[in-house]
Amino acid sequence: MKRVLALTLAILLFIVFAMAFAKIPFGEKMSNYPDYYNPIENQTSNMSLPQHYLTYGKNDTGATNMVTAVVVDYRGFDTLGEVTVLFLASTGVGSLMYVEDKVKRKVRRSNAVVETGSKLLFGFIILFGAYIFIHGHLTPGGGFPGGAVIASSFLLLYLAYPKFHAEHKKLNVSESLAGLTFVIVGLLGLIIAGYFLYNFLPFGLPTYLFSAGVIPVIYVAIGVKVGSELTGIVDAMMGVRE
Amino acid sequence: MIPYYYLGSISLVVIGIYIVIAKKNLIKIIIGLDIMDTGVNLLLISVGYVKNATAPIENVPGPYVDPIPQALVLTAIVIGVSVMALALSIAIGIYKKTGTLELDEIMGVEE
Amino acid sequence: MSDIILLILQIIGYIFISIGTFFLLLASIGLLRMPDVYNRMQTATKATTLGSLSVLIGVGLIDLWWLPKSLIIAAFIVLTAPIGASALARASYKHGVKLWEGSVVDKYKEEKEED
Amino acid sequence: MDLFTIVSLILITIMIIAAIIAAEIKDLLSAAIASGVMSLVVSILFYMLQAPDVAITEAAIGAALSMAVMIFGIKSTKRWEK
Repeated sequence: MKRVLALTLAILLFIVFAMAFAKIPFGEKMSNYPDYYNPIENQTSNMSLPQHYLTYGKNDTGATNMVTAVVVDYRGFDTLGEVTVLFLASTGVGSLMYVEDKVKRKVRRSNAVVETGSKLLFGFIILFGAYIFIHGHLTPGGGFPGGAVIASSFLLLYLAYPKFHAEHKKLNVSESLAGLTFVIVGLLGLIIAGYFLYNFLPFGLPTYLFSAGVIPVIYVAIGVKVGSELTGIVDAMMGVRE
Repeated sequence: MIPYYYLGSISLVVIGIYIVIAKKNLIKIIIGLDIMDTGVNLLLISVGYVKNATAPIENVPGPYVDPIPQALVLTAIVIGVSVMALALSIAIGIYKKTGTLELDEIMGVEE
Repeated sequence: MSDIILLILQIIGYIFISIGTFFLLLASIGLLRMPDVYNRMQTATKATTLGSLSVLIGVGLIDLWWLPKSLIIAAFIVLTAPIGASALARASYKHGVKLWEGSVVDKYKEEKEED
Repeated sequence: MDLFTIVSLILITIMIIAAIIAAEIKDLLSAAIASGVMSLVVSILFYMLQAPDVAITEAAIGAALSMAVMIFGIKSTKRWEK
Protein backbone atom coordinates (compact mmCIF):
# COMPACT_ATOMS: atom_id res chain seq x y z
CA MET A 1 0.00 0.00 0.00
CA LYS A 2 2.74 2.40 1.03
CA ARG A 3 4.75 1.42 -2.05
CA VAL A 4 1.83 2.21 -4.35
CA LEU A 5 1.30 5.58 -2.68
CA ALA A 6 5.01 6.40 -2.94
CA LEU A 7 5.08 5.36 -6.59
CA THR A 8 2.05 7.53 -7.40
CA LEU A 9 3.60 10.48 -5.59
CA ALA A 10 6.86 9.95 -7.48
CA ILE A 11 5.11 9.86 -10.86
CA LEU A 12 3.12 13.00 -9.99
CA LEU A 13 6.32 14.77 -8.94
CA PHE A 14 7.98 13.66 -12.17
CA ILE A 15 5.16 15.20 -14.22
CA VAL A 16 5.27 18.45 -12.21
CA PHE A 17 9.05 18.75 -12.53
CA ALA A 18 8.93 17.95 -16.24
CA MET A 19 6.28 20.61 -16.83
CA ALA A 20 8.34 23.11 -14.84
CA PHE A 21 11.55 22.47 -16.76
CA ALA A 22 9.96 22.21 -20.23
CA LYS A 23 10.25 25.98 -20.67
CA ILE A 24 13.96 26.26 -19.84
CA PRO A 25 16.02 26.11 -23.06
CA PHE A 26 18.88 23.60 -23.30
CA GLY A 27 22.15 24.49 -24.98
CA GLU A 28 21.19 27.92 -26.27
CA LYS A 29 23.41 30.98 -26.23
CA MET A 30 23.40 33.08 -23.09
CA SER A 31 20.79 35.80 -23.59
CA ASN A 32 21.38 39.49 -22.95
CA TYR A 33 19.50 41.61 -20.48
CA PRO A 34 17.83 44.89 -21.50
CA ASP A 35 20.16 47.87 -21.05
CA TYR A 36 20.84 48.91 -17.47
CA TYR A 37 23.22 51.28 -15.71
CA ASN A 38 26.22 49.49 -14.25
CA PRO A 39 27.67 51.56 -11.37
CA ILE A 40 30.97 49.64 -11.16
CA GLU A 41 31.93 50.06 -14.82
CA ASN A 42 30.16 53.46 -14.84
CA GLN A 43 28.39 52.81 -18.11
CA THR A 44 25.24 51.22 -19.46
CA SER A 45 25.52 47.54 -20.21
CA ASN A 46 23.34 44.59 -21.16
CA MET A 47 25.55 41.71 -20.01
CA SER A 48 24.28 38.87 -17.88
CA LEU A 49 26.45 37.75 -14.96
CA PRO A 50 28.27 34.83 -16.65
CA GLN A 51 29.01 37.03 -19.67
CA HIS A 52 30.49 39.63 -17.34
CA TYR A 53 32.69 37.00 -15.69
CA LEU A 54 33.79 35.60 -19.05
CA THR A 55 34.59 39.04 -20.47
CA TYR A 56 36.34 40.75 -17.57
CA GLY A 57 37.43 37.71 -15.53
CA LYS A 58 40.91 37.40 -16.99
CA ASN A 59 41.69 41.06 -16.25
CA ASP A 60 40.00 41.05 -12.84
CA THR A 61 41.65 37.96 -11.42
CA GLY A 62 44.54 36.93 -13.69
CA ALA A 63 43.37 33.31 -13.73
CA THR A 64 42.85 31.41 -16.97
CA ASN A 65 40.36 28.90 -15.63
CA MET A 66 37.13 30.84 -15.07
CA VAL A 67 35.70 28.22 -12.70
CA THR A 68 38.67 28.79 -10.42
CA ALA A 69 38.20 32.54 -10.72
CA VAL A 70 34.57 32.19 -9.61
CA VAL A 71 35.31 29.74 -6.80
CA VAL A 72 38.33 31.45 -5.26
CA ASP A 73 38.10 35.10 -6.24
CA TYR A 74 34.55 36.28 -6.99
CA ARG A 75 32.93 33.86 -4.53
CA GLY A 76 35.89 33.36 -2.18
CA PHE A 77 33.95 34.07 0.98
CA ASP A 78 31.39 31.38 0.05
CA THR A 79 34.23 28.92 -0.38
CA LEU A 80 35.48 29.73 3.13
CA GLY A 81 32.00 28.88 4.43
CA GLU A 82 31.90 25.65 2.43
CA VAL A 83 35.29 24.57 3.73
CA THR A 84 33.96 25.25 7.23
CA VAL A 85 30.96 22.97 6.55
CA LEU A 86 33.38 20.28 5.41
CA PHE A 87 35.43 20.70 8.59
CA LEU A 88 32.30 20.44 10.77
CA ALA A 89 31.14 17.29 8.96
CA SER A 90 34.51 15.56 9.34
CA THR A 91 34.66 16.55 13.02
CA GLY A 92 31.19 15.09 13.48
CA VAL A 93 32.19 11.81 11.82
CA GLY A 94 35.30 11.61 14.02
CA SER A 95 33.37 12.23 17.22
CA LEU A 96 30.53 9.84 16.35
CA MET A 97 32.82 7.00 15.31
CA TYR A 98 35.09 7.35 18.33
CA VAL A 99 35.04 4.15 20.40
CA GLU A 100 36.39 3.97 23.92
CA ASP A 101 36.57 0.22 24.38
CA LYS A 102 38.46 -0.25 21.08
CA VAL A 103 36.69 -3.33 19.73
CA LYS A 104 39.27 -4.79 17.39
CA ARG A 105 38.14 -6.37 14.16
CA LYS A 106 40.07 -9.18 12.52
CA VAL A 107 41.42 -8.33 9.07
CA ARG A 108 43.02 -10.73 6.60
CA ARG A 109 46.34 -9.84 5.02
CA SER A 110 46.10 -8.92 1.37
CA ASN A 111 48.43 -10.65 -1.07
CA ALA A 112 51.89 -9.60 -2.23
CA VAL A 113 50.79 -8.27 -5.63
CA VAL A 114 48.37 -5.80 -4.10
CA GLU A 115 50.82 -4.67 -1.42
CA THR A 116 53.72 -4.04 -3.80
CA GLY A 117 51.54 -2.46 -6.46
CA SER A 118 49.84 -0.06 -4.10
CA LYS A 119 53.21 0.94 -2.62
CA LEU A 120 54.34 1.77 -6.17
CA LEU A 121 51.19 3.62 -7.14
CA PHE A 122 50.76 5.63 -3.93
CA GLY A 123 53.48 8.16 -4.78
CA PHE A 124 52.23 8.64 -8.33
CA ILE A 125 48.67 9.29 -7.19
CA ILE A 126 49.83 11.83 -4.57
CA LEU A 127 51.93 13.53 -7.27
CA PHE A 128 48.91 13.69 -9.59
CA GLY A 129 46.76 15.21 -6.84
CA ALA A 130 49.42 17.85 -6.12
CA TYR A 131 49.67 18.63 -9.85
CA ILE A 132 45.90 19.08 -10.01
CA PHE A 133 45.74 21.60 -7.20
CA ILE A 134 48.93 23.51 -8.03
CA HIS A 135 47.75 24.10 -11.62
CA GLY A 136 44.19 24.88 -10.57
CA HIS A 137 44.21 28.39 -12.07
CA LEU A 138 45.51 27.24 -15.48
CA THR A 139 44.01 23.83 -16.30
CA PRO A 140 40.90 21.95 -15.18
CA GLY A 141 41.15 20.97 -11.55
CA GLY A 142 41.83 22.76 -8.34
CA GLY A 143 41.78 22.27 -4.62
CA PHE A 144 38.63 20.18 -4.34
CA PRO A 145 39.47 17.52 -6.97
CA GLY A 146 43.13 17.46 -5.91
CA GLY A 147 42.21 16.88 -2.29
CA ALA A 148 39.85 14.08 -3.32
CA VAL A 149 42.60 12.39 -5.38
CA ILE A 150 45.03 12.59 -2.44
CA ALA A 151 42.43 11.10 -0.11
CA SER A 152 41.81 8.26 -2.57
CA SER A 153 45.55 7.47 -2.57
CA PHE A 154 45.40 7.13 1.20
CA LEU A 155 42.30 4.94 0.76
CA LEU A 156 44.41 2.65 -1.46
CA LEU A 157 46.97 2.27 1.35
CA TYR A 158 44.19 1.61 3.88
CA LEU A 159 42.79 -1.15 1.68
CA ALA A 160 46.15 -2.76 0.88
CA TYR A 161 47.75 -2.71 4.33
CA PRO A 162 45.39 -3.84 7.11
CA LYS A 163 47.46 -2.23 9.85
CA PHE A 164 48.09 1.13 8.17
CA HIS A 165 47.00 4.21 10.08
CA ALA A 166 47.47 7.82 9.07
CA GLU A 167 48.74 9.74 12.08
CA HIS A 168 45.94 11.84 13.48
CA LYS A 169 48.25 14.50 14.84
CA LYS A 170 49.84 15.15 11.45
CA LEU A 171 46.42 15.25 9.78
CA ASN A 172 45.23 17.75 12.38
CA VAL A 173 48.32 19.94 11.96
CA SER A 174 48.14 20.05 8.14
CA GLU A 175 44.38 20.66 8.20
CA SER A 176 44.60 23.55 10.69
CA LEU A 177 47.61 25.11 8.97
CA ALA A 178 45.77 25.09 5.64
CA GLY A 179 42.68 26.68 7.21
CA LEU A 180 44.87 29.31 8.89
CA THR A 181 46.56 30.12 5.57
CA PHE A 182 43.20 30.74 3.94
CA VAL A 183 42.04 33.08 6.72
CA ILE A 184 45.40 34.90 7.00
CA VAL A 185 45.51 35.58 3.25
CA GLY A 186 41.98 36.95 3.49
CA LEU A 187 42.86 39.15 6.46
CA LEU A 188 46.02 40.45 4.71
CA GLY A 189 43.77 41.55 1.86
CA LEU A 190 41.56 43.29 4.41
CA ILE A 191 44.56 45.11 5.89
CA ILE A 192 46.12 46.12 2.57
CA ALA A 193 43.10 47.16 0.50
CA GLY A 194 40.08 47.08 2.75
CA TYR A 195 38.43 43.99 1.22
CA PHE A 196 38.46 40.48 2.66
CA LEU A 197 40.33 38.16 0.26
CA TYR A 198 41.61 41.08 -1.86
CA ASN A 199 44.03 39.86 -4.52
CA PHE A 200 47.09 41.82 -3.38
CA LEU A 201 49.92 39.90 -5.07
CA PRO A 202 50.99 40.87 -8.64
CA PHE A 203 49.03 39.08 -11.37
CA GLY A 204 51.97 38.20 -13.62
CA LEU A 205 51.48 36.97 -17.17
CA PRO A 206 48.40 34.84 -17.80
CA THR A 207 48.93 31.12 -18.56
CA TYR A 208 52.18 31.09 -16.53
CA LEU A 209 52.46 29.06 -13.33
CA PHE A 210 53.28 32.05 -11.11
CA SER A 211 50.33 34.21 -12.01
CA ALA A 212 46.91 35.19 -10.71
CA GLY A 213 48.14 36.59 -7.38
CA VAL A 214 46.80 34.84 -4.30
CA ILE A 215 44.59 32.33 -6.15
CA PRO A 216 47.20 29.51 -6.29
CA VAL A 217 48.10 30.06 -2.62
CA ILE A 218 44.47 29.71 -1.55
CA TYR A 219 43.84 26.73 -3.82
CA VAL A 220 46.89 24.86 -2.47
CA ALA A 221 45.59 25.52 1.04
CA ILE A 222 42.12 24.23 0.06
CA GLY A 223 43.68 21.13 -1.52
CA VAL A 224 45.67 20.23 1.59
CA LYS A 225 42.64 20.91 3.78
CA VAL A 226 40.20 18.83 1.72
CA GLY A 227 42.74 16.00 1.40
CA SER A 228 43.40 15.75 5.10
CA GLU A 229 39.70 16.03 6.00
CA LEU A 230 38.62 13.29 3.59
CA THR A 231 41.50 11.09 4.80
CA GLY A 232 40.29 11.67 8.34
CA ILE A 233 36.75 10.64 7.32
CA VAL A 234 38.05 7.44 5.70
CA ASP A 235 40.17 6.69 8.77
CA ALA A 236 37.22 7.20 11.12
CA MET A 237 34.84 5.06 9.03
CA MET A 238 37.43 2.29 8.79
CA GLY A 239 37.39 1.81 12.58
CA VAL A 240 40.01 0.09 14.70
CA ARG A 241 41.52 -3.00 13.09
CA GLU A 242 43.88 -5.71 14.17
CA MET B 1 9.53 18.73 -25.93
CA ILE B 2 11.71 18.52 -22.82
CA PRO B 3 15.47 18.12 -23.31
CA TYR B 4 16.61 14.59 -22.47
CA TYR B 5 19.25 15.77 -20.01
CA TYR B 6 16.54 17.40 -17.90
CA LEU B 7 14.45 14.22 -18.11
CA GLY B 8 17.38 12.08 -16.91
CA SER B 9 18.25 14.32 -13.98
CA ILE B 10 14.59 14.74 -12.96
CA SER B 11 14.16 10.97 -12.98
CA LEU B 12 17.23 10.62 -10.71
CA VAL B 13 15.71 13.11 -8.27
CA VAL B 14 12.34 11.32 -8.38
CA ILE B 15 13.95 7.89 -7.82
CA GLY B 16 15.72 9.38 -4.77
CA ILE B 17 12.44 10.76 -3.40
CA TYR B 18 10.79 7.37 -3.97
CA ILE B 19 13.55 5.59 -2.02
CA VAL B 20 13.31 8.06 0.86
CA ILE B 21 9.52 7.63 1.12
CA ALA B 22 9.05 3.93 0.42
CA LYS B 23 12.09 2.18 1.89
CA LYS B 24 12.57 1.53 5.61
CA ASN B 25 16.27 0.65 5.75
CA LEU B 26 18.45 3.53 6.95
CA ILE B 27 21.40 2.82 4.63
CA LYS B 28 19.00 2.51 1.68
CA ILE B 29 17.61 5.94 2.57
CA ILE B 30 21.16 7.37 2.61
CA ILE B 31 21.79 5.86 -0.84
CA GLY B 32 18.57 7.55 -1.98
CA LEU B 33 19.79 10.90 -0.71
CA ASP B 34 23.05 10.38 -2.62
CA ILE B 35 21.14 9.65 -5.84
CA MET B 36 19.05 12.82 -5.33
CA ASP B 37 22.24 14.84 -4.82
CA THR B 38 23.71 13.53 -8.08
CA GLY B 39 20.50 14.33 -9.96
CA VAL B 40 20.48 17.94 -8.78
CA ASN B 41 24.15 18.35 -9.75
CA LEU B 42 23.51 17.00 -13.26
CA LEU B 43 20.49 19.32 -13.63
CA LEU B 44 22.54 22.40 -12.69
CA ILE B 45 25.38 21.55 -15.07
CA SER B 46 23.02 20.83 -17.97
CA VAL B 47 21.23 24.17 -17.48
CA GLY B 48 24.59 25.91 -17.91
CA TYR B 49 25.51 24.09 -21.13
CA VAL B 50 25.84 26.00 -24.41
CA LYS B 51 25.93 24.17 -27.74
CA ASN B 52 29.25 24.19 -29.65
CA ALA B 53 30.97 25.95 -26.76
CA THR B 54 34.12 24.91 -24.90
CA ALA B 55 34.95 24.66 -21.21
CA PRO B 56 35.53 28.08 -19.59
CA ILE B 57 39.33 27.90 -19.76
CA GLU B 58 40.60 30.82 -21.76
CA ASN B 59 43.53 29.17 -23.54
CA VAL B 60 41.27 28.42 -26.48
CA PRO B 61 39.07 30.95 -28.29
CA GLY B 62 35.40 30.57 -28.84
CA PRO B 63 32.18 30.79 -26.87
CA TYR B 64 32.32 29.31 -23.39
CA VAL B 65 29.78 27.49 -21.26
CA ASP B 66 28.42 29.12 -18.12
CA PRO B 67 31.06 28.89 -15.33
CA ILE B 68 28.79 29.67 -12.36
CA PRO B 69 26.89 26.31 -12.09
CA GLN B 70 30.21 24.48 -12.43
CA ALA B 71 31.66 26.46 -9.53
CA LEU B 72 28.55 25.68 -7.45
CA VAL B 73 28.59 21.96 -8.21
CA LEU B 74 32.36 21.63 -7.62
CA THR B 75 31.92 22.42 -3.93
CA ALA B 76 28.53 20.70 -3.63
CA ILE B 77 29.98 17.28 -4.56
CA VAL B 78 32.71 17.40 -1.89
CA ILE B 79 30.23 18.58 0.75
CA GLY B 80 27.79 15.86 -0.36
CA VAL B 81 30.25 13.03 0.36
CA SER B 82 31.18 14.40 3.79
CA VAL B 83 27.53 14.86 4.78
CA MET B 84 26.86 11.31 3.59
CA ALA B 85 29.67 10.03 5.82
CA LEU B 86 28.12 11.93 8.75
CA ALA B 87 24.71 10.35 8.08
CA LEU B 88 26.29 6.88 7.82
CA SER B 89 28.09 7.33 11.12
CA ILE B 90 24.79 8.31 12.77
CA ALA B 91 23.21 5.16 11.26
CA ILE B 92 26.08 3.04 12.67
CA GLY B 93 25.50 4.59 16.09
CA ILE B 94 21.77 3.72 15.90
CA TYR B 95 22.67 0.16 14.86
CA LYS B 96 25.01 -0.23 17.84
CA LYS B 97 22.28 0.93 20.21
CA THR B 98 19.27 -0.94 18.82
CA GLY B 99 20.74 -3.80 16.79
CA THR B 100 18.69 -3.08 13.69
CA LEU B 101 18.51 -0.70 10.73
CA GLU B 102 14.79 -1.00 9.92
CA LEU B 103 12.86 2.13 10.83
CA ASP B 104 9.72 0.49 12.26
CA GLU B 105 11.78 -1.85 14.48
CA ILE B 106 13.80 1.12 15.75
CA MET B 107 10.53 2.82 16.69
CA GLY B 108 9.47 -0.34 18.56
CA VAL B 109 12.77 -0.67 20.47
CA GLU B 110 12.82 2.93 21.59
CA GLU B 111 9.77 2.88 23.96
CA MET C 1 62.09 12.67 -46.61
CA SER C 2 60.49 13.42 -43.25
CA ASP C 3 57.07 13.16 -44.88
CA ILE C 4 57.79 9.57 -45.92
CA ILE C 5 58.93 8.68 -42.40
CA LEU C 6 55.77 10.21 -40.96
CA LEU C 7 53.66 8.26 -43.46
CA ILE C 8 55.38 4.98 -42.55
CA LEU C 9 54.86 5.74 -38.86
CA GLN C 10 51.18 6.39 -39.52
CA ILE C 11 50.77 3.10 -41.36
CA ILE C 12 52.50 1.27 -38.49
CA GLY C 13 50.18 3.07 -36.08
CA TYR C 14 47.08 1.94 -37.97
CA ILE C 15 48.39 -1.64 -37.96
CA PHE C 16 48.87 -1.40 -34.19
CA ILE C 17 45.32 -0.07 -33.75
CA SER C 18 43.84 -2.91 -35.80
CA ILE C 19 45.78 -5.49 -33.75
CA GLY C 20 44.49 -3.83 -30.59
CA THR C 21 40.85 -3.84 -31.70
CA PHE C 22 41.21 -7.50 -32.71
CA PHE C 23 42.40 -8.39 -29.21
CA LEU C 24 39.59 -6.34 -27.64
CA LEU C 25 37.10 -8.27 -29.81
CA LEU C 26 38.66 -11.57 -28.65
CA ALA C 27 38.36 -10.38 -25.04
CA SER C 28 34.67 -9.61 -25.39
CA ILE C 29 33.98 -12.95 -27.10
CA GLY C 30 35.86 -14.69 -24.30
CA LEU C 31 33.83 -12.79 -21.71
CA LEU C 32 30.70 -14.34 -23.22
CA ARG C 33 32.04 -17.85 -23.85
CA MET C 34 34.20 -18.73 -20.84
CA PRO C 35 32.72 -21.12 -18.26
CA ASP C 36 33.59 -19.64 -14.83
CA VAL C 37 34.63 -16.44 -13.06
CA TYR C 38 38.38 -16.99 -13.14
CA ASN C 39 38.54 -17.76 -16.87
CA ARG C 40 36.36 -14.76 -17.63
CA MET C 41 38.56 -12.56 -15.49
CA GLN C 42 41.64 -13.77 -17.29
CA THR C 43 40.25 -12.83 -20.70
CA ALA C 44 38.92 -9.55 -19.37
CA THR C 45 42.34 -8.48 -18.07
CA LYS C 46 45.03 -10.11 -20.17
CA ALA C 47 43.56 -9.62 -23.64
CA THR C 48 42.16 -6.21 -22.75
CA THR C 49 45.52 -5.00 -21.43
CA LEU C 50 47.29 -6.05 -24.63
CA GLY C 51 44.51 -4.56 -26.79
CA SER C 52 44.43 -1.19 -25.09
CA LEU C 53 48.26 -1.03 -24.99
CA SER C 54 48.54 -1.48 -28.74
CA VAL C 55 45.70 0.98 -29.38
CA LEU C 56 47.52 3.57 -27.25
CA ILE C 57 50.86 3.00 -28.99
CA GLY C 58 49.13 3.22 -32.36
CA VAL C 59 47.55 6.55 -31.46
CA GLY C 60 50.97 7.80 -30.31
CA LEU C 61 52.58 6.80 -33.61
CA ILE C 62 49.87 8.41 -35.75
CA ASP C 63 50.23 11.76 -34.00
CA LEU C 64 53.72 12.02 -32.50
CA TRP C 65 52.63 14.91 -30.25
CA TRP C 66 50.55 12.39 -28.28
CA LEU C 67 53.31 9.78 -27.88
CA PRO C 68 54.57 10.75 -24.36
CA LYS C 69 51.05 11.01 -22.98
CA SER C 70 49.96 7.69 -24.43
CA LEU C 71 53.15 6.01 -23.15
CA ILE C 72 52.42 7.29 -19.64
CA ILE C 73 48.82 6.05 -19.86
CA ALA C 74 50.10 2.67 -21.10
CA ALA C 75 52.51 2.45 -18.13
CA PHE C 76 49.66 3.10 -15.72
CA ILE C 77 47.47 0.47 -17.38
CA VAL C 78 50.33 -2.05 -17.05
CA LEU C 79 50.68 -1.12 -13.37
CA THR C 80 47.02 -1.11 -12.35
CA ALA C 81 45.16 -3.78 -14.37
CA PRO C 82 46.94 -6.86 -12.89
CA ILE C 83 46.62 -5.52 -9.34
CA GLY C 84 42.88 -5.08 -9.63
CA ALA C 85 42.43 -8.44 -11.32
CA SER C 86 44.44 -10.32 -8.70
CA ALA C 87 42.60 -8.62 -5.84
CA LEU C 88 39.21 -9.44 -7.43
CA ALA C 89 40.10 -13.06 -8.17
CA ARG C 90 41.45 -13.60 -4.66
CA ALA C 91 38.35 -12.04 -3.12
CA SER C 92 36.04 -14.28 -5.14
CA TYR C 93 38.12 -17.36 -4.21
CA LYS C 94 37.95 -16.51 -0.52
CA HIS C 95 34.24 -15.87 -0.87
CA GLY C 96 33.79 -19.43 -2.06
CA VAL C 97 33.19 -19.19 -5.80
CA LYS C 98 33.69 -22.69 -7.25
CA LEU C 99 36.17 -23.46 -10.01
CA TRP C 100 35.03 -24.94 -13.31
CA GLU C 101 35.06 -28.80 -13.33
CA GLY C 102 37.59 -28.88 -16.15
CA SER C 103 40.25 -26.74 -14.44
CA VAL C 104 43.48 -28.53 -13.62
CA VAL C 105 45.51 -26.22 -11.34
CA ASP C 106 44.42 -24.84 -7.94
CA LYS C 107 47.46 -23.24 -6.36
CA TYR C 108 45.58 -21.72 -3.43
CA LYS C 109 44.32 -25.13 -2.36
CA GLU C 110 47.81 -26.66 -2.64
CA GLU C 111 49.20 -23.84 -0.52
CA LYS C 112 46.55 -24.44 2.13
CA GLU C 113 47.31 -28.18 2.20
CA GLU C 114 51.03 -27.57 2.57
CA ASP C 115 50.49 -25.42 5.67
CA MET D 1 20.51 12.93 -34.32
CA ASP D 2 24.18 13.76 -34.05
CA LEU D 3 26.80 11.75 -32.17
CA PHE D 4 26.44 13.85 -29.01
CA THR D 5 22.72 13.03 -28.80
CA ILE D 6 23.17 9.30 -29.37
CA VAL D 7 26.02 8.88 -26.86
CA SER D 8 24.27 10.94 -24.21
CA LEU D 9 21.00 9.03 -24.67
CA ILE D 10 22.84 5.71 -24.17
CA LEU D 11 24.67 7.03 -21.09
CA ILE D 12 21.49 8.51 -19.56
CA THR D 13 19.73 5.16 -20.02
CA ILE D 14 22.58 3.32 -18.25
CA MET D 15 22.47 5.92 -15.48
CA ILE D 16 18.72 5.53 -14.87
CA ILE D 17 18.96 1.72 -14.96
CA ALA D 18 21.77 1.83 -12.35
CA ALA D 19 19.68 4.14 -10.14
CA ILE D 20 16.66 1.80 -10.38
CA ILE D 21 18.86 -1.20 -9.49
CA ALA D 22 20.21 0.75 -6.49
CA ALA D 23 16.62 1.45 -5.45
CA GLU D 24 15.16 -2.02 -5.78
CA ILE D 25 17.88 -4.56 -4.92
CA LYS D 26 17.76 -6.12 -1.42
CA ASP D 27 21.54 -6.58 -1.10
CA LEU D 28 22.86 -3.27 0.23
CA LEU D 29 26.41 -3.97 -1.02
CA SER D 30 25.09 -4.33 -4.57
CA ALA D 31 23.04 -1.16 -4.12
CA ALA D 32 26.18 0.75 -3.11
CA ILE D 33 28.06 -0.58 -6.13
CA ALA D 34 25.14 0.36 -8.42
CA SER D 35 25.20 3.91 -7.06
CA GLY D 36 28.96 4.00 -7.74
CA VAL D 37 28.33 2.95 -11.35
CA MET D 38 25.75 5.73 -11.60
CA SER D 39 28.31 8.27 -10.34
CA LEU D 40 30.89 7.10 -12.88
CA VAL D 41 28.41 7.48 -15.77
CA VAL D 42 27.40 10.91 -14.47
CA SER D 43 31.06 11.96 -14.46
CA ILE D 44 31.31 11.03 -18.16
CA LEU D 45 28.16 13.12 -18.77
CA PHE D 46 29.78 16.07 -16.96
CA TYR D 47 32.78 15.76 -19.25
CA MET D 48 30.50 15.75 -22.30
CA LEU D 49 28.75 18.88 -20.98
CA GLN D 50 32.13 20.71 -21.03
CA ALA D 51 32.68 20.68 -17.27
CA PRO D 52 36.09 18.98 -16.83
CA ASP D 53 36.65 20.29 -13.30
CA VAL D 54 33.39 18.76 -12.09
CA ALA D 55 34.11 15.54 -13.98
CA ILE D 56 37.44 15.04 -12.20
CA THR D 57 35.82 15.71 -8.82
CA GLU D 58 32.88 13.39 -9.46
CA ALA D 59 35.12 10.58 -10.72
CA ALA D 60 37.41 10.76 -7.69
CA ILE D 61 34.67 11.18 -5.11
CA GLY D 62 31.57 9.47 -6.48
CA ALA D 63 33.27 6.36 -7.78
CA ALA D 64 36.00 5.88 -5.17
CA LEU D 65 35.56 7.68 -1.88
CA SER D 66 31.77 7.70 -1.58
CA MET D 67 31.50 4.01 -2.44
CA ALA D 68 34.30 3.13 -0.03
CA VAL D 69 32.69 5.08 2.81
CA MET D 70 29.36 3.38 2.09
CA ILE D 71 30.96 -0.08 2.04
CA PHE D 72 32.68 0.59 5.38
CA GLY D 73 29.31 1.60 6.80
CA ILE D 74 27.64 -1.57 5.49
CA LYS D 75 30.51 -3.68 6.86
CA SER D 76 29.98 -2.44 10.40
CA THR D 77 26.19 -2.94 10.22
CA LYS D 78 24.03 -5.43 8.29
CA ARG D 79 24.37 -6.40 4.64
CA TRP D 80 20.81 -7.44 3.82
CA GLU D 81 17.75 -5.28 3.77
CA LYS D 82 14.55 -6.83 5.13
